[in-house]
Amino acid sequence: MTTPALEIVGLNKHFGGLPATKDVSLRVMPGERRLIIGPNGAGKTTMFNLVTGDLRPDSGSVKLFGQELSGMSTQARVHLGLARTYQILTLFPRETLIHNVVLALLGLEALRWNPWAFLTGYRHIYADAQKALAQVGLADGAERVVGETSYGERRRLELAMALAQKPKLLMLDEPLAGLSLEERQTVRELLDKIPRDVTIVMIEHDMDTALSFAERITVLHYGEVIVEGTRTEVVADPRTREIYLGD
Amino acid sequence: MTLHRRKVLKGIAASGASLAVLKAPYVQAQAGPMKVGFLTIKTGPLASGGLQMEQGLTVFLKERNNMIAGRQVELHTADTAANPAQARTKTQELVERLNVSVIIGPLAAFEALAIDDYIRSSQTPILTVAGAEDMTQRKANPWLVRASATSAQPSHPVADYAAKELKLKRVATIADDFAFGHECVAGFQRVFEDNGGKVVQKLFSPLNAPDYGTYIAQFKPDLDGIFTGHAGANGLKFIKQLREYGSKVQILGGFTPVDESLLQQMGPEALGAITGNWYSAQLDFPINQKFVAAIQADYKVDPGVYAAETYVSGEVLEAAAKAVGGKIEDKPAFMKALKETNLATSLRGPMKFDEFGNVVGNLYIRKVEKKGDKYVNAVVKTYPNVSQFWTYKQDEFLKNPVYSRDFPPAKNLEN
Amino acid sequence: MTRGSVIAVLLATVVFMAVPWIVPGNFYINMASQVLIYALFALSLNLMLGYGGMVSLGHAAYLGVAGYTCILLVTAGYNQLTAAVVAVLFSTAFAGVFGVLSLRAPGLGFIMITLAIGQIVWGIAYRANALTGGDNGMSFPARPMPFGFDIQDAKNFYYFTLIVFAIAFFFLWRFSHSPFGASLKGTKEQPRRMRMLGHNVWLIQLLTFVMAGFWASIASVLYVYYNLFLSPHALALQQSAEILLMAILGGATSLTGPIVGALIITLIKNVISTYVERWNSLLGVIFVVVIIFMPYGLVPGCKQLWKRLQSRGKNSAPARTSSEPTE
Amino acid sequence: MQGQFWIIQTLNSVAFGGLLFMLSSGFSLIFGLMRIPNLAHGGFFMLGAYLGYSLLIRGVNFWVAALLGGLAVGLLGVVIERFIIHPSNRILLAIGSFLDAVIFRPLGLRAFSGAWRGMIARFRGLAGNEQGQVLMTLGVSFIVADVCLLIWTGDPMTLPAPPALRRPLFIGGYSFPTYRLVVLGVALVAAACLYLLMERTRLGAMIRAGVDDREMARGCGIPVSRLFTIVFLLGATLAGIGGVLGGPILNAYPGLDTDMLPLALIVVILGGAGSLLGAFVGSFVVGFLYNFGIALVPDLAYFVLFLPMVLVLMFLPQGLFGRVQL
Repeated sequence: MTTPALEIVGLNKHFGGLPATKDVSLRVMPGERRLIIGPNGAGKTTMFNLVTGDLRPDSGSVKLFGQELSGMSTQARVHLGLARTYQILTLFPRETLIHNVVLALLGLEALRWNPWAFLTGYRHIYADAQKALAQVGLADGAERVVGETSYGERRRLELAMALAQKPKLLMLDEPLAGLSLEERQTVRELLDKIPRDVTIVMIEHDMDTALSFAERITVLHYGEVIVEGTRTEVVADPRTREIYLGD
Repeated sequence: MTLHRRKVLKGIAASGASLAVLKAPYVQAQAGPMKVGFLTIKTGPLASGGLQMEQGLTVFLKERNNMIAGRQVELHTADTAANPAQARTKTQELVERLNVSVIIGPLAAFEALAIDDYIRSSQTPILTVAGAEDMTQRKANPWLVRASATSAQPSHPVADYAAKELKLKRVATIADDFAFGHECVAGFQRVFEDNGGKVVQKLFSPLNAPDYGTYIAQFKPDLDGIFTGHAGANGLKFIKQLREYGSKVQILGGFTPVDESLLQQMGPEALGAITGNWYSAQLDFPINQKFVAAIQADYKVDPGVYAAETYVSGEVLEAAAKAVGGKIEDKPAFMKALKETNLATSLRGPMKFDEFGNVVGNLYIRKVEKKGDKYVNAVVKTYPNVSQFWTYKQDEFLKNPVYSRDFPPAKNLEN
Repeated sequence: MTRGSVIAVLLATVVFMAVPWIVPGNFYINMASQVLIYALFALSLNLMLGYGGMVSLGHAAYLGVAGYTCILLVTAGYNQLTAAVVAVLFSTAFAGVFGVLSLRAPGLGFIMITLAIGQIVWGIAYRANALTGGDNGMSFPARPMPFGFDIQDAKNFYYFTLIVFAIAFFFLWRFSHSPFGASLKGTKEQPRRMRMLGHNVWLIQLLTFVMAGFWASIASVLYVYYNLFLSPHALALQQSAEILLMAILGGATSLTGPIVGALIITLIKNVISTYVERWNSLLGVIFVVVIIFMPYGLVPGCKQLWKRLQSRGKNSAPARTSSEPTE
Repeated sequence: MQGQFWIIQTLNSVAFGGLLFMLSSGFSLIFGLMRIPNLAHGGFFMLGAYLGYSLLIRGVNFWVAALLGGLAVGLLGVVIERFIIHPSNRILLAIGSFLDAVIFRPLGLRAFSGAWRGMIARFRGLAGNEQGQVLMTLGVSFIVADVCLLIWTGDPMTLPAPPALRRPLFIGGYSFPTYRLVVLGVALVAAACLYLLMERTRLGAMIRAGVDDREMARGCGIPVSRLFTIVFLLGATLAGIGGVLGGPILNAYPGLDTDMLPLALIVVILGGAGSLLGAFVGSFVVGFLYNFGIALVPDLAYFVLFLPMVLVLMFLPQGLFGRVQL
């Protein structure tokens, strides 16, 4: 049996008295496309934050390709091949598009500690950044400042920053949020092009895209895993209809 | 960068006049007005003393129509803001840009110490009013004279008076926790204990202590007296609060706590306080009566020790300038004349200097009394001819460490 | 580098070199040395402030640690070079501890911890009479002779300071264009994202703190050489605040801003105060006005004004109005 | 002796704590609501003391003087808040045009003047620039201190306490200054009033909402910017009254502002920003720490307050009762 890309066991997190995740367990196999759905406040983003290390769980374990992550800092997890995007855009708005991607690339390079060399001297980083931008269709106008770009472009930049890091596990938090129909189409195609050696866990509300993209689906409700299974299984499950798909 | 340069140039333009002065030949400078620098504090928490210093000097010059030894006086006043680094810059400005021949001031010991090496290297005669002991003792600066007193100089006679005349036995001391306070208390303790008294408590409060209640609560109830070395607002605060707490203990003090500038504010709380000082607005010398009248007329206040300091410094400056025929630009000769100054009469009575440039003169024991509707420091005893070494032998005195928190050691503390 | 900036650098070099020949007399040369020393303080603080968004109110602590160490060692008979090196190293190590403690809290908590630690260092300097001479301060015996070069007189000292400053400025300039500098700026904007990109934000901030401490320590040693005296007043909160104000007044997001700020404040304190008795009010008014109208400091503000001026002249499209320019 | 010491120190601590509460309650509310430490607060306190002095020597009744002094400082606070910290665009434009009219126009810098006007017209003030706002308050504190020095000279001024309260009170053989106990009483009354205001009135509820979450409060239609003004008025008035009340104990002197401000900061950091209870508890904790600290460990007089502050910040960054992460 192969090691799962992501294995979550018995994850708990309370905010004050309120449970945000309750005994969540999850197993995502390498190369899988996993969709996490659930109504607002179901604990989806909290679960992401627990996996990335932004939050510390009260109990439970998270393993990335068999390696226990608990107690590890966020950046250490990233160095193990974890990357994510944010539902609320988290970019560097005063910098250029390419600089945003360069910062992403720097995160994994030892040279990020160099206080002396010229950053612009590292041609290969800029070349890689340019490639990542091209991947999401932002090759033109890479020198624009983020603040001057459209919302759709920023969404794609989020993705480019994560992709540039060549992650093994990519966690996408509502990558389609706030996009027009046309833009959704672009991003969907983009997601389809991501090679299979990248495992993807995605939170998404846009069911059309999400359902067509995902192979397995996990439904969260009030911090608990309610249903898990293949597309058809989950859609067919009455509990899903009840809490999420229904009316 | 262009902005940078423009700013510098503007600075130069502002001082255009002084350019000519700097390049003027030495002889010409002598023919012109006598340039006197004055370091004082005009901003910040210590401004009170600094402004009084300015009042004293202004009255002095006004009395003389701005002429000393037949020459017009050009006074350059600089605000040190009670900051050592700024004091240094201002001293440099006085010497290098404004080309003064002599400096009066600064007020605070740390300012005087900050410019000490510069005074030596630039060989500028300075009439300081700061109290720091070692400036005229173990680390005497040859270019300095002090016409006021060291920090502890007035503490010695108070201790003597308290032990011998008031027959006090057990006294507590309290002072601001900085060098001036330490020295002031140390001098008192030494003489008092050498005369059979005991200092049973020694407290030091931070300079910026907002409240003295906590210190006052620590005083033992059976004290014969409390010696305070607080200065300025702190002295006022302390004495008022001491009485507020119902303590009726005899207050003793160095030359700062019940200064005339604060006395009216203190009111009845200060009555009976015994302090040692080289000055009192009550001194009946004609010079002083004229001085007090002038300050009262111009500023509606009684002169205190800070105003007197600069006035006396002015008198010394005048005497020395006369001795060298007005040629104060000849620094070695002028410095020699300063140190040789021997005045039979001055604002503070007869005075001269010792070999270190520190004053030898009368010290007065003063008692706060009510005279009419005013509180005054009445002189109750005069100790003539007191030097900074008190009655101790100079050599032995100098062999000891300088007065501090820990010297002389307190042997009689009770806890 | 563009041709414009090459010209600017050359021009600045010439101006700085020529200062002793332009200004009349030693007083102004000394003033220029002071400006450089404060500018170095402000630049070092600006590493944290402008690039890293860390506002420190305890920067004067380095004056205490490096300054007193240097004085104590020289007074104890060690040679000048040893004293300077040890002082800077010790003070830099102190910066490490200072940083670890301060970085426990974010934002205003950070400011308050730096303030409190600054006050504690001040308290020690003030209280430890036997070591530091307390309120009366300590004299530094004499300026050193680096490589046999006599820096006693004003002009030579200015050049010495200028050389040190130029080296520091060069390093800081390289820093601002380096990968580390870019990461640091990233942590100011989006610390959370930076973590998610694999950056160790805490370590970046700590190293910056230490680097700032290093340059502040160098400036402190220069300060002692210049004043030949150190007392607790130099460590007081006012001093820390003043350094901070220099950086902010000039413009914390630029490299030249802190220099301009140091120039203006030093001149107001030392030169303008001769002519304007209420110079403290003047300083206050300048702050209020500059910060209302140029909230990101004089240098970025003037640049923006200049851009508008040019674009008006050409009658072209209005200049970009990003209110916080980055450099 | 021992008994005397402990009793008096305890009374001292609570009396001093009461005075600190007058200073720091407003400071804390401003801090909590506007997220900035008002560095001019010490200046407000000092100004209150000076104004009180000027009123008292003109024969005004002490309590009236305290009220008038407080209100005057409060009004100044409003002016500072409206014109300097949160100026509206109209005011900004007016100030900018004024500068333009007196400086740039007369100098004939027409192009410059135009660019300037263009710039200020677009400018949104300091909204959101908290660092800028803090610096503003610092600039204001410079000006207040310097103007006080100009008006009242550098001499320390004593505010006479009400005659009836000047005599020490003898309680069980221990003497204690009556006036301090009265100050404590006033502080307690003020605390009670503030509590009622914050917990029982609509205004208080709005302020609390604003402290908890400004954006949410705005969303709910609470006029947050008017709350800023009100809280500034309240805070400055309390500081002003505190200054007059503190006058007979502390005197009015240049430097009073910088002596008191750090204490207010410490209170707020210990107690937590924006919390009235925090300010209350913090004031008395600081009162005790300060009084007993320097009496029992005089050698640590300079750290006795800053050390706990560092510890609290490191391990309890919200303070004891804080609602706001600093």
